[in-house]
Amino acid sequence: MKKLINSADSVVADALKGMAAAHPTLRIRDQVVYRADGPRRGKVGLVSGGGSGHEPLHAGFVGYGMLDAACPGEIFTSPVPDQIIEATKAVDGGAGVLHIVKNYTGDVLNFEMAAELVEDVEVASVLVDDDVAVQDSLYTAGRRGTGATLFVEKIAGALAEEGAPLDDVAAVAGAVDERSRSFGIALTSCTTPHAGKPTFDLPETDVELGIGIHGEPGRARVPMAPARELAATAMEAIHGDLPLQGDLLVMVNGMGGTPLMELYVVFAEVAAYVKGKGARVSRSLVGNYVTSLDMQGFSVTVCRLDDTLTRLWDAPVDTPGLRW
Amino acid sequence: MKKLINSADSVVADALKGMAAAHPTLRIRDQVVYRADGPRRGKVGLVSGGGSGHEPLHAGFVGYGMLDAACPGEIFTSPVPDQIIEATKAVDGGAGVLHIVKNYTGDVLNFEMAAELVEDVEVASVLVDDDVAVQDSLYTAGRRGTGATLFVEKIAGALAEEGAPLDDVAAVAGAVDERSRSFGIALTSCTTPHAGKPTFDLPETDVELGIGIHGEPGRARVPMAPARELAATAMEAIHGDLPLQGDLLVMVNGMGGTPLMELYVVFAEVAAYVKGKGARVSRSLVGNYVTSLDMQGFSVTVCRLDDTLTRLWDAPVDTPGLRW
Amino acid sequence: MDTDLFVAWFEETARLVRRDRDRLTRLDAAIGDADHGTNLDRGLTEVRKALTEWPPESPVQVLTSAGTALIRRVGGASGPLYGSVFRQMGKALDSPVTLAGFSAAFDEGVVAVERLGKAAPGDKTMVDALAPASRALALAVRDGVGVREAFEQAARAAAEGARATIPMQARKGRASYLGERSIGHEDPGAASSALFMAALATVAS
Amino acid sequence: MDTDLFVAWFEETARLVRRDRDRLTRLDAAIGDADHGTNLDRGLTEVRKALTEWPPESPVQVLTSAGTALIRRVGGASGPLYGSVFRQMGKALDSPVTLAGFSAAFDEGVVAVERLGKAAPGDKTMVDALAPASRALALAVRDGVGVREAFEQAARAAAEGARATIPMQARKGRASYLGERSIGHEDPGAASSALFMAALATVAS
Ligand SMILES: Nc1ncnc2c1ncn2[C@@H]1O[C@H](COP(=O)(O)OP(=O)(O)O)[C@@H](O)[C@H]1O
Ligand SMILES: Nc1ncnc2c1ncn2[C@@H]1O[C@H](COP(=O)(O)OP(=O)(O)O)[C@@H](O)[C@H]1O
Ligand SMILES: [Mg+2]
Ligand SMILES: [Mg+2]
Ligand SMILES: [Mg+2]
Ligand SMILES: [Mg+2]
Repeated sequence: MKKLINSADSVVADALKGMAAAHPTLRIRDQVVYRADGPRRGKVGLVSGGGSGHEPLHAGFVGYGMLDAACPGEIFTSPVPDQIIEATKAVDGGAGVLHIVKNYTGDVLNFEMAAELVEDVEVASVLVDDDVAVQDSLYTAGRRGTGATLFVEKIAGALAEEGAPLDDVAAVAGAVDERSRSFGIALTSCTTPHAGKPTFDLPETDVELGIGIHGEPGRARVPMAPARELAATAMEAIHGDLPLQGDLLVMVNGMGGTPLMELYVVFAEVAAYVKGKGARVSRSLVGNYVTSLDMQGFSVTVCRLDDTLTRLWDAPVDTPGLRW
Repeated sequence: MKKLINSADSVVADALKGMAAAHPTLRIRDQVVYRADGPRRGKVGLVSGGGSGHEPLHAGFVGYGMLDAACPGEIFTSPVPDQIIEATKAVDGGAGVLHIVKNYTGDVLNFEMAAELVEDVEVASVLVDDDVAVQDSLYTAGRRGTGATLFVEKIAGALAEEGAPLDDVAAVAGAVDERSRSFGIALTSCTTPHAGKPTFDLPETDVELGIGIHGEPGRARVPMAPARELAATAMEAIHGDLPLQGDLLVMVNGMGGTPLMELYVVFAEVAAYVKGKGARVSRSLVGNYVTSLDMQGFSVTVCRLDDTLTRLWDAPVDTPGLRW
Repeated sequence: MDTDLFVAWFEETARLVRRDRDRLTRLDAAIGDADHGTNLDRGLTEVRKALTEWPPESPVQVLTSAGTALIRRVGGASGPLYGSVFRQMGKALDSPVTLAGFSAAFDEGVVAVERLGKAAPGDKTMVDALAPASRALALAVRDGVGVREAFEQAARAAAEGARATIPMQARKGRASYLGERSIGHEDPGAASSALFMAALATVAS
Repeated sequence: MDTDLFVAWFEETARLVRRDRDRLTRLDAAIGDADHGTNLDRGLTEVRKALTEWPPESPVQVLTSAGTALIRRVGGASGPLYGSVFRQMGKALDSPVTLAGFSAAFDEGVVAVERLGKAAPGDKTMVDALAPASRALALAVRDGVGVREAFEQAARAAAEGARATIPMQARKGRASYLGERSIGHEDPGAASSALFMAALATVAS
């Protein structure tokens, strides 16, 4: 394993130093990333966070029209309550704070603890759980939060920027999650700096279906196939859970080690699939947004838009990772 | 080798289909990518191009404030004159067209042939050659064009958008090239879809210094080192050629397979180095912009800004790969 | 059982976790995200620091301080869970500390984890090592065995409990995403729980 | 030498390049960017298509059509360079085609490449195979040997020229970036030039 790091122990801190140096719009203190111009009085604050290794998620989405603060944990490790408490207090502009939490046991527990411990700030939470690879049953920790997190952060962020109250911001965040589904496929494992070797072995001939974003192995291993078939596999899993219809927001997301060219190849197939079902790709995003270190592979996230969600998606955003 | 493609032969065409589906602001015809709203009367047209495999360069930089057309060749293969001729004719708004050409024998020859064959359009050319790893001597094909291409396209594009004449647009493009230097380091080789295996073997213990963006091996192989040392190696090569002083535009660019987190780690070191030399990082860019398929590694590009260049860099841009 | 014993418990655990860090991470790589060893090692380093910087004056203070340090530094699922074990145990512990008191307080800690993690024995989590350890302590109290012997029985029960997670299919935490593919691997949290109990047996002897 | 011979020349070259495509790409991987075999194979497929769709009526038409197809489809450095060889050769070729005429026109093609690529023998490029081939043809004309023998000598000279690039340090094209590390590898363009000449020898026999 070769990585552009100084040491496995300092990688998160070092990367945050780089972010601070690169983005004057951010302020970074005690492993929390803030908008330099926040908090804004009367605006609902948005706080998210989770393990590092998914860049640009979440810290890259701090800025106008999206998050007010992000709490990056160690690699693939949920942040600790201290970070979340600090962030929540700091971004409160008097209108309360929304926690956007990906559904992982660790994230849920740490955000819950923090929410309980914050005093004087009204806190609401939305749980993102869009990954159809995981059954939401008594036999699992519930669906994982993956690509839809970006949609939730963007759309809730836009509504908060308009001055909507906490309840409404939380409601739209929940609606986006309910209307969104994801599925991911890995061509390779990722390698965490501490482990120093791939989390799982995946032969040249196979891919993992239904992976998460932490290098967890997927639900099944199948032979490698052309992009068309892999895209269809992902889309069938999504369509089987939430039928594709109407106007869709579609993201083809790289897992970190896959070049953009291949993501466009996949997007072409995804778009053709959507068309085949009589639905429409109304908005789209192609790139590395919710990653898993250096993993090669992709995920697709689909959200059924309505007029409000489309308007909020289109609203201006100005963050290191998303800007228009 | 596993890649998200349908076949090695169709990968460029398939990726362009995906781009067309994802970006309604682009129009793609005969393997040329155009702004859907072009040409604009009286505006100098900007055409660039080169082998594919460097995404988002060049096609991802077509749009307001940057390129009017991009001619993607096959993987790592310069486009053919037909593409360039078509593009040049199509984007001419009566004010002439600037060809932005990376200094590679193939790119130079094909653009020259095209320029000779286009009739009725005034064509100027700028050659980008920023890579300090290559000596510009009788014994080489001259310095390669790498990261500075993005700077040239952005800044010349901004001036063209202001309505400047062809001579001025060509002059500013040349000035950006002259004031820019790059150096790249690879942790792994890339794998082209046709070859199906890594272009070069690089053991776990070593890195290649002074690589290009086509999987060409570098000038030397040295032991792997912490990010701080690798960044210093790149910066010394640049500083030795063009002393760092004043306000700098600095890009830490990923080669395609390196996660953003690591690029930020490198950027922190680069910023510290610049500071140590008494210069200032005035503008910056961190991400995968001028890539080499799935290669892991990075390059640094530095441009000495002046007030005009800073203004043009800051001017609005709206392309799939760069937007503000 | 005095303050020193409780401090020694965490110091010995820190030593064992440092020693077995890579093994725990490897276990987590197989069915999770390859960070459990690193997480816990970071947390126990913080526990030692906290216990050195603010020397505790009672067993309760050791437990509260350690639990808080774990919550503040581990992150992930195991941080809040282990933190809760010891904070809750600290809340429930009477002084002076007897084996019976220890056993009862420890059980409250385990119940806190079960409640927080909504996990029951058989779900392939740390509960599968902690619950048997707690039961072993209770039995030892009932049977009137000595502290050393009691802790050794608890350590054995935890180790067996950890091993028993191998054939289980995970129903909680990250491993549950794997469905049937989680079968055949030891749960990393159960393995680290066994280290906590092994450390206890060591310092009591 | 008639139109059919020229057509056969390109068809045989296409066959050899297809056969050796991966070898050429491997040579390019060592000191370039691993696309030469693919580039040339794509170009020669286009040449065959052009020659089939618009059947040429003279050797000059074959050369012009082939050269144009190469320029239109190969890309990279080798596209314009090979395209220029044959387009320039076509311009210079008198009819009916004699060996002397062929040799003179071919040499003009080689000179065109040297001019376009600013390359001289010893720079480790296709010129190192093409120039010796051209010289061999000229000598054969001077010595009055037959067509078949002349082409065989040219093919041998090209193959030797290609092999002779191995110890050279590249001064042109992508391989020049490698400096001394380019030494010890055969130039892919010289290797493909040797295939063009080998094809010529085959179709003349
Ligand atoms: N709901 C739960 N209840 C009890 N223990 C759990 C639960 N979820 C996870 N665990 C324990 O936590 C361990 C994983 O810890 P760790 O790897 O540090 O956190 P994460 O899963 O967030 O990466 C698992 O092996 C399991 O023993
Ligand atoms: N300046 C030049 N003059 C003559 N031949 C050249 C020159 N530059 C490159 N070549 C030839 O082109 C070959 C490479 O062709 P190819 O791989 O198709 O193009 P590219 O280098 O653009 O990828 C080299 O092996 C060399 O023989
Ligand atoms: Mg974790
Ligand atoms: Mg090439
Ligand atoms: Mg874990
Ligand atoms: Mg090549």
